[in-house]
Amino acid sequence: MTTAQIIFLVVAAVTLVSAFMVVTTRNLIHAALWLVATLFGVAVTYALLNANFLAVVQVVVYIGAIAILFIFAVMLTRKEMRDQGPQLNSAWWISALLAVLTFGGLVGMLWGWKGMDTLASEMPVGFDSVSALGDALISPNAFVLPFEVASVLLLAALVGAVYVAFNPRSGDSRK
Amino acid sequence: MNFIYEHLLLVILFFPTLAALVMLFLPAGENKLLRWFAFGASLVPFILSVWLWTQFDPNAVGYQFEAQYPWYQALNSSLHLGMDGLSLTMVMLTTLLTPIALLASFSINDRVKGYMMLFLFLETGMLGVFMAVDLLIFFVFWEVGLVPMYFLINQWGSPKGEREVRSIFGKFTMSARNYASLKFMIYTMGGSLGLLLAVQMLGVLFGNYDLQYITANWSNYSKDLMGISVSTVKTVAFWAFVIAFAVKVPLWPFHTWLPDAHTEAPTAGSMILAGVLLKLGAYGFLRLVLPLYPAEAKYFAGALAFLATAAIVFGAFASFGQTDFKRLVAYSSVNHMGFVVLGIAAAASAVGTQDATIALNGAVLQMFNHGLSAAGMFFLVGVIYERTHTRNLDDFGGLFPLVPVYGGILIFTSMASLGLPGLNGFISEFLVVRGSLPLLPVYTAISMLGLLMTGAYILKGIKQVLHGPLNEHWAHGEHKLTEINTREILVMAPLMVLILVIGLWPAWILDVINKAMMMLF
Amino acid sequence: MTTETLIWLIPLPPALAFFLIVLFTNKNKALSHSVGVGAAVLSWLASMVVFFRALGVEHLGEHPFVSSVNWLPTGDTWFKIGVAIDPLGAAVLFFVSITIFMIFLYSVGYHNFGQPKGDHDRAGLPPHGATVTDEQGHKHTVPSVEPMYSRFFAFLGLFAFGMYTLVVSDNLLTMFVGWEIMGLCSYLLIGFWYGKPSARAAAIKAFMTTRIGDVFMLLGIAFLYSATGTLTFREIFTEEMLQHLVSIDPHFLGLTGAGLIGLLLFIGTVGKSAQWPLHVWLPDAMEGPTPVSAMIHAATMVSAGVYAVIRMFPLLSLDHNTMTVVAFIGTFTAIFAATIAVAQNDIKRVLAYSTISQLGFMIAALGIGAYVAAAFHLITHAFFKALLFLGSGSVIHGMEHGVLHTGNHSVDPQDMFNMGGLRKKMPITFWTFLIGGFALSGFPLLTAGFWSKDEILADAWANGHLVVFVTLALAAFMTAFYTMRQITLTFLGEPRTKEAEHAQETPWTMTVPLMVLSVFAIGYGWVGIPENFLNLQLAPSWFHEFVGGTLAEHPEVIPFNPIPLIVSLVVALGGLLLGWLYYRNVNSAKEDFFQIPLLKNKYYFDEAYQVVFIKPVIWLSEVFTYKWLDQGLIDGILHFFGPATGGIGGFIRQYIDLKVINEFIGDGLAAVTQETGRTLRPIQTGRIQQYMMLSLVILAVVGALLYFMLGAGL
Amino acid sequence: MIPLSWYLIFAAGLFSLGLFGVLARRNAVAILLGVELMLNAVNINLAAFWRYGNVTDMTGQVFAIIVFAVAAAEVAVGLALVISVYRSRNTVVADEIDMLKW
Repeated sequence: MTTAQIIFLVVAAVTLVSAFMVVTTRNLIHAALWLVATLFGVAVTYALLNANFLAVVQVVVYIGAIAILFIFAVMLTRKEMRDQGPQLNSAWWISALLAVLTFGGLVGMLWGWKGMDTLASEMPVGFDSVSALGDALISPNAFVLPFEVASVLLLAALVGAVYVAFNPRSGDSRK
Repeated sequence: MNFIYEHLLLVILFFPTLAALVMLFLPAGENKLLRWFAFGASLVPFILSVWLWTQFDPNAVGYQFEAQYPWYQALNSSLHLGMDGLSLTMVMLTTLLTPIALLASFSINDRVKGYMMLFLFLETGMLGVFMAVDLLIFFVFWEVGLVPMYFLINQWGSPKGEREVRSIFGKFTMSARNYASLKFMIYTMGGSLGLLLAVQMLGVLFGNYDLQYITANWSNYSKDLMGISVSTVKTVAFWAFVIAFAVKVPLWPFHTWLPDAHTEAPTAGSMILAGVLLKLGAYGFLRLVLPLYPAEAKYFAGALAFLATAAIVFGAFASFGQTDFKRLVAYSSVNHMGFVVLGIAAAASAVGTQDATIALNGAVLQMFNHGLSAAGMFFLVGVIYERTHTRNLDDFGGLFPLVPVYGGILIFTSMASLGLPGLNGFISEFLVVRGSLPLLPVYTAISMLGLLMTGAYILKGIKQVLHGPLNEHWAHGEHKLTEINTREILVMAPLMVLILVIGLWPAWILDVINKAMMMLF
Repeated sequence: MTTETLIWLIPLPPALAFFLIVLFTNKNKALSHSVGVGAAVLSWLASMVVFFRALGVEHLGEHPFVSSVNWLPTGDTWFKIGVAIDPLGAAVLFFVSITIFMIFLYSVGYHNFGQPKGDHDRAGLPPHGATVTDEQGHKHTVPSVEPMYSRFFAFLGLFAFGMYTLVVSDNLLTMFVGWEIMGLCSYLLIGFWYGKPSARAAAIKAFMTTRIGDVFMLLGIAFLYSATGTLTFREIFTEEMLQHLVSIDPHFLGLTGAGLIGLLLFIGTVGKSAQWPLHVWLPDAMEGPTPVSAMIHAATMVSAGVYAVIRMFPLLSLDHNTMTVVAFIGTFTAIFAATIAVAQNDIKRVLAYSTISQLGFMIAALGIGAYVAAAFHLITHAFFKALLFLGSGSVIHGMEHGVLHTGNHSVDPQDMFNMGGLRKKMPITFWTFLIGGFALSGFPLLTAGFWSKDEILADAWANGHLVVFVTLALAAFMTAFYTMRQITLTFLGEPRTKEAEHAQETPWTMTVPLMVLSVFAIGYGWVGIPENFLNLQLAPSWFHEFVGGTLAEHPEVIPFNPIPLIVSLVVALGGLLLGWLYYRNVNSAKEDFFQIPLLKNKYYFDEAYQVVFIKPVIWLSEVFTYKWLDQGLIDGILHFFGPATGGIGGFIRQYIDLKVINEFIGDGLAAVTQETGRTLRPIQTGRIQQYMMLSLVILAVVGALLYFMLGAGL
Repeated sequence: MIPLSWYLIFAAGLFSLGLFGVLARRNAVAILLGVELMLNAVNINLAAFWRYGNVTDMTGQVFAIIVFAVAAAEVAVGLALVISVYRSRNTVVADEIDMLKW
């Protein structure tokens, strides 16, 4: 067992446990914090995969922005949520069953796939994945258009979010 | 002028419609304007058809003034118009009676615009039937004529009166004019269902609806149709035609719509109904039944003659049994039109002989004559109805001293209707009897009973209205009966002149008819 | 002007007069009668010219005046109408024109021209008299002028037109035209006082009864026309045409074609000439003004019937059976009507039945083949019967004077038992009436009636028709008897009522026609004295020679035989004598032995016809045809269709549309959907997680299915 | 060396946990947390396939970047909705936000 394997297993175990905590913790703040942990785990996984840029973005965007956003949201809606009954609905066992089934199904499908045991090839010498990614994102021959579309989507989502969350009753500033 | 001459039939046919459409834009309240406009407009086709008469060559074979306009090309049906001596006579009658009827309608004050427009539409419908040389067009105009008449009866008919309808399902009452108009409409349409089917069959068979083409080919068509022997098909189609026309004529026992429709229709409506619409049926016999089904017509001539004789005899009896003046006159139409069909039946039994030609001459002339005298009679009934608001013969009595001029005109017209020699009805009845006697002696002899009863009911009418002790109710005060006025005399004048002229010197019209009949059969 | 043109013109003046009066001059009485009488004069003049020109033609029978024009196109040929004057036509024209002229003239006086307007007179009723105040201030009631004076002349004009047309026609059709026009005019004139229900009924009766005959006649004409292709007399009465007619077999009662046609035409005459059994209209026709009665009964209409049969004699004589029928009808009518006449009290009704009886003589004469005798009696009868009618009119007029004078309107001025002694009051009327009456009775040697009646009897005897001979002789006896009864009751003796005392002679316009006609009532007989009368070898009878020339075969002169002469002398004189002897002592109807109910009521023919024909016809019309057949059966069937269609529609709606389509298919589908929806609704919790779960479950199931079912093939 | 299957199974596990969270949590915010987990699981897969495929082809990473953007957008709108619903209905319990039903 190589070091990388051990690291991976540890990170994966931590991540899955954190994820489990995310979906089961009663306290939402805790859940959000557990999410942060999960996201860290994923970031490490990215690093293990030599996707350095993704790992960084994961930390910056997910943990820095999204997770914080969740915590804000939890706090904004908190007063009702505090210790009010079960955090899982009555049909949680169906959900669990479905989750297990999904997992089983996915694994089952993967099982017979011959590419399962592929090993990663060595990174080519002098290959810089970050700059290659940058090239790909803004190259007219590659993904500039989806990239720009994604940015427009993001903008639209922001505007939409502002509009949806805006409270007309307290929004005196509009007048 | 040249354009009019080249499209003379089209102009005559659609001028009334055009005028009616123009009327749409005239102010609705101006009754005087509307009346005169409609009257003037109806004079135009009359003048044109007089011109047509002068231009018509009775010796020429086939249709004259033929004109063909595209209409329904997918079916090979075209607006094909034409004129021979038979249609000419009928067109003349129509264009003559329409202005007269419009003049007679000047006393209508209710929704004058609609009334006049309907009348003009009606004229187009009637003319179309007489001019059509295309089966489908014939049928279209045949049905078109119904609609205005329906509304005229339904809307402008006698406002009073309820009709109790008894049937095996129990009885109920409805307004008399509603009953009459419905009966008229549904009966005629029901009758023409078979006609439509038969026309369509011919259309499918020959791929077009041209009357001349179909006439030339149908009578000796001998292939089986749809697995049914051609003689069966022809027999069924023959009766489909006959029933459609028999309802319109009306032949006994399809006649009961007529007294109701006549009685309830407005005066001018009755005039046109009796004067022209009934002729459509007889015209159908002459134009379609005899040429298309010579063999069947010959075979069933006896049956037709039986119905005609029944119409003559029962029509006369029923007329005699009436207490309603208008109904009496209405039944007289059944009686008179019976002679037309008798002549046609006789002719059918021996097409081409001199007897047949004479019978046909009589039948066609009888159509024309009945148009004149029946229109006159209905108008005269209308005149007195307008003044007294009753048609019950028992309510009159001894009116002659109050209305001597009216009385004179009534007697004159009645005598024409009775078939007094020297007036027009006699000529045609004599010709029919003369033509039918050698061919259908028994039926002709029986129909003489109808001729006898004609006298009885005509005299009954005169007796109850004019003669006898004066009914003082009409002599004084607000009910005082007023004499026929100048307009009404003007309505009667052309009819009376024609009645007398044809009675004394029928050759001018009979010559045209005679030649047409010789060529047609 | 050629004679033919003149013949064409003869009927026109009266027709023009009719139109002129109706259209223009009807307001002016003087102008109207001037037009009317003027037209009669013109026609009379023209007729006279034609008559005398006809006299001048040798063998007029073979070369009559003829002229024709095309009238009706009939296929390739034309039906021609035209005029013709042959000897028979000329002879008839002669008496027709004179009597018409006289009747026109008479009408002026009869309708009180020049008298004031009546106080309460009203169109449609006879004038009731007017009150005038003379210079001394006395009030008198005088006759008033007829309110419809102008109209009367118009009708007379039309009537005359009809008669002239009939006489001058060269064919049956125009003859029929004139015949029917007269029928109309008789209707109008009998119903002239249409305000009286009795007059109205009589008019209709006259028209309808004659129309029965006319209808048969029309059938006969049509038959004849189709059999021969022509209606012109001269073309029909050719040898081959007549043979052709005989050879036709119409399969009817074993008659030949000629026989059937003849019979049909004869039925027309039966109606028109009031022969039994269609005689009923004629007595009732007395409701009309008296000139009308004269016109109808003497000059024109009834004569027309006989004239038609005489015209058709060549055709009729072809079939023995027809001739027998004709002879029987004529003979029977002659005796039958004579018996009724004996019991009538109305002065005009007696004459009416006498007319029927005399017409029976003529018909009987024809039936036994006595062509000339029939024609002769027709003409003499026309003269003396017109005279008698006009005379009776004069009597009535005089009596009306009396009635107006006394003011007692309950007295019937026509009842002979109210008269008596008028001889002194109305001398001209008396003498002329006497002449007429004697002529009717056949007063020997002097009067026209004797010669004509004698000729009929002689013919009957000579041809061996003994039954006819005896019956006619009996009828002649009764004729003389009732004529004398009439004269006695009316003129002789003393006045039986005050009204009769105040009767007055009538004005000249009425008496002049009487005098003129009485001349002919005597003189016309002399033109027909048989050449072998009493075996005296006189000049040949002009009438026999002239009129007999009409026929292709000149009728033979019958040999003289004293028996018919003696018989006719006995019956005429005996009847007159007995009548005078009996009735000079009778002063009221109760004393009259002959007031037998059966005769007085005309053998109850009217009542019988009422029950046998009229009532059933009315029932047939009102109840059977209209109520049962039309309204019941035919409309019943129609009304079956209406509600039946409604019923079918209702059924379809009730049980198919509503139940099957709406409830089962329409509502059913909806219900199923709704129920399914309702059932499935709980799924729609609105809870997004459950939706998702569901979709996942389904995905899982579908995936599993795909996997296990298709997986095998993968 | 780590075989591809490890990453894939790891991602599948993460995805299933996210799915459970989405399906079973009552709190709307918590559901969104579950969605984040699922998105991360997808991203892991994308990155793994990039690494174990042709490294020079950057498609996998680009997709992951775009998923980041979408995730960010989703969270922004989602949370905005949650807040909006919370304001109007005073709850963020998914079961109670059932206006979508018939």
